[in-house]
Amino acid sequence: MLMRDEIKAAAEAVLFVRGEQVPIDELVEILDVPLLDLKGIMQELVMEYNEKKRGLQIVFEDYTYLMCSRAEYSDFLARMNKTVQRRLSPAAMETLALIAYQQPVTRTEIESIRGVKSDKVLNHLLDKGLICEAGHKAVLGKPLIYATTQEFLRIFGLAGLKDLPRLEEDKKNVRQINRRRDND
Amino acid sequence: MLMRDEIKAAAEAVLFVRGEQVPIDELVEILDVPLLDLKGIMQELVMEYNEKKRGLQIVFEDYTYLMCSRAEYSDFLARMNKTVQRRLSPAAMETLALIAYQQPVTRTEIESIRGVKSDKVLNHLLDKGLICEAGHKAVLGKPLIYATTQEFLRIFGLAGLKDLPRLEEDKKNVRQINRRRDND
Amino acid sequence: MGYMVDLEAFHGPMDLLLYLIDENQVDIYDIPVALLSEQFMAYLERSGEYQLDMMGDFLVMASYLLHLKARMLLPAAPGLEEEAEEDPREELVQKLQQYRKYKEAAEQLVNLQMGKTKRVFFGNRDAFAGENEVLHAELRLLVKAYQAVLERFEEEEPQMHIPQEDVNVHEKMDEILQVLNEKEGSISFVELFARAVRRRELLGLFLALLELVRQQKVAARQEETFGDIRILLRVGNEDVDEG
Repeated sequence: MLMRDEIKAAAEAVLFVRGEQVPIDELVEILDVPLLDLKGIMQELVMEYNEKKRGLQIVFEDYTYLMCSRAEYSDFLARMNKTVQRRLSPAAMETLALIAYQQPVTRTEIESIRGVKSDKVLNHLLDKGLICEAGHKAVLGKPLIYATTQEFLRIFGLAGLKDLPRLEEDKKNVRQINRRRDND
Repeated sequence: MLMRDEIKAAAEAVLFVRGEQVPIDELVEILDVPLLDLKGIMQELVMEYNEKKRGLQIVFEDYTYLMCSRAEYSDFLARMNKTVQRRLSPAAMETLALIAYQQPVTRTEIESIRGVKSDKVLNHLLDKGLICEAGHKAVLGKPLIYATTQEFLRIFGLAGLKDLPRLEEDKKNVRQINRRRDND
Repeated sequence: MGYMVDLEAFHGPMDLLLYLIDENQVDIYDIPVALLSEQFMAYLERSGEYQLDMMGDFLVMASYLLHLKARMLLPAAPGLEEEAEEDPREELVQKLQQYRKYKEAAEQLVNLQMGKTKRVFFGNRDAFAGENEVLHAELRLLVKAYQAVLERFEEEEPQMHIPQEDVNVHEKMDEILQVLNEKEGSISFVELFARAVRRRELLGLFLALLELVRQQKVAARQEETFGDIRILLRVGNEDVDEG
């Protein structure tokens, strides 16, 4: 069994690493401390953070604990000009690549090549402004067609779509895909 | 101008939100405090964290500050994190270890130690953001050199490169070879 | 010993060599080169399907071992007995130890990753990424993703499998001599083996090369350990000059 101070320290570490709201039940499980004991200990910890006017605080709400920065220091945080680099998920990258090379393309076409449902990943790419809806295909059902945007060209450093690197096997594959599409 | 305690609190907030190593120059800019003053204040802050045996610590290395969990609590955190860990292939791990300990290092140097072509595995590590190209070696042909990234430190739980586990020195081995030869 | 060996289990020739040293319980400072090179070759011959591009690395090591074996058989030059004679195996021992060091380091890193040894954890930076985020966009990754999805798509198509016929070593010997004549008597090891499409063919080509070296019809020169090897056509007893 851990000492009171150790439990506090371990709870700090857990909340720090998670950086999101952690339900009290989960904390009970991770730290292996009975619920009632933990509640009391966490109350003390929250108060310690508040008394010392630290840069961080622990907020208890809806049976969850959240470690976050204190509102007083939000100005500094806004001043951080350092940008965070985000990577696209493999699924998003793959879908984006398909659209880039095969545009304009419908969702059904994308899904038939990827072999998986792609509505969520398409919405994600739309939100990021990397693709846009570019009208409707003139076939039964008039499905939406997707294309890449200026933003896409900008972040990948392309002057235009014709600057996309050509693949050796590209032509053959496109033919194959078209064939498959016709068969569907 | 901020009070000493306010500067500490603001620095805490910044390090917390960034969740990675923050160069001291950047901290000077964000907090608008002269470098020498900031160094002293941060030294105090680091000590305060250490004295109280908290769950978090601030580590100063290579002119950067990093807020991270304390190693004592790694058991709780490892248990919690289990589901998100992805394993690298043995070949990738071996190459990554080589780069970590020998950096900066060229592809030819890596291949001469591993005895196998390593371009694919290097690309894989680059894609994962675990290594980066860190300039060119000043020798004939100016080959690219590779180094590990912040992401590497994050994934393997190191506050800095000096925390890499100690390896058995090969000096001892060389001595052994010489001794043996003399005996023959 | 009719079982197939999974060469894929070894991430390179050094790894296989270390395995053989452990398996035979021999001293790394006194490697029985003849025995190990024999076993090493046996592994290559018995191995199942293997990535072609890595097979080349195994063959480079095999040829190095054979070269080492030959040097060990040479009698010590007379008159040099007073000087401490260099053990031809020394370089290999050092390389193996260096390699083993990083192999062990890799295990330690895995322990750190899994939290089996004490480690720190960074904060969750994903929780706070706000307006300041930029997408890490690299054209190379986009192209790679496209190639990967197309490959996956192609795999679903039924594919023809061409049955493999066995490879004749004598044919391969003729082939090497012919290539050497076309290339004015000199070709790099890597270039020569890049011609082979299948694993069996690679091995046949390698055995053919060994036989040609034995018959002194060609010579193999290696500038540095584990470096590329140049195959040279021998005319009479003279090496063809490079360049």
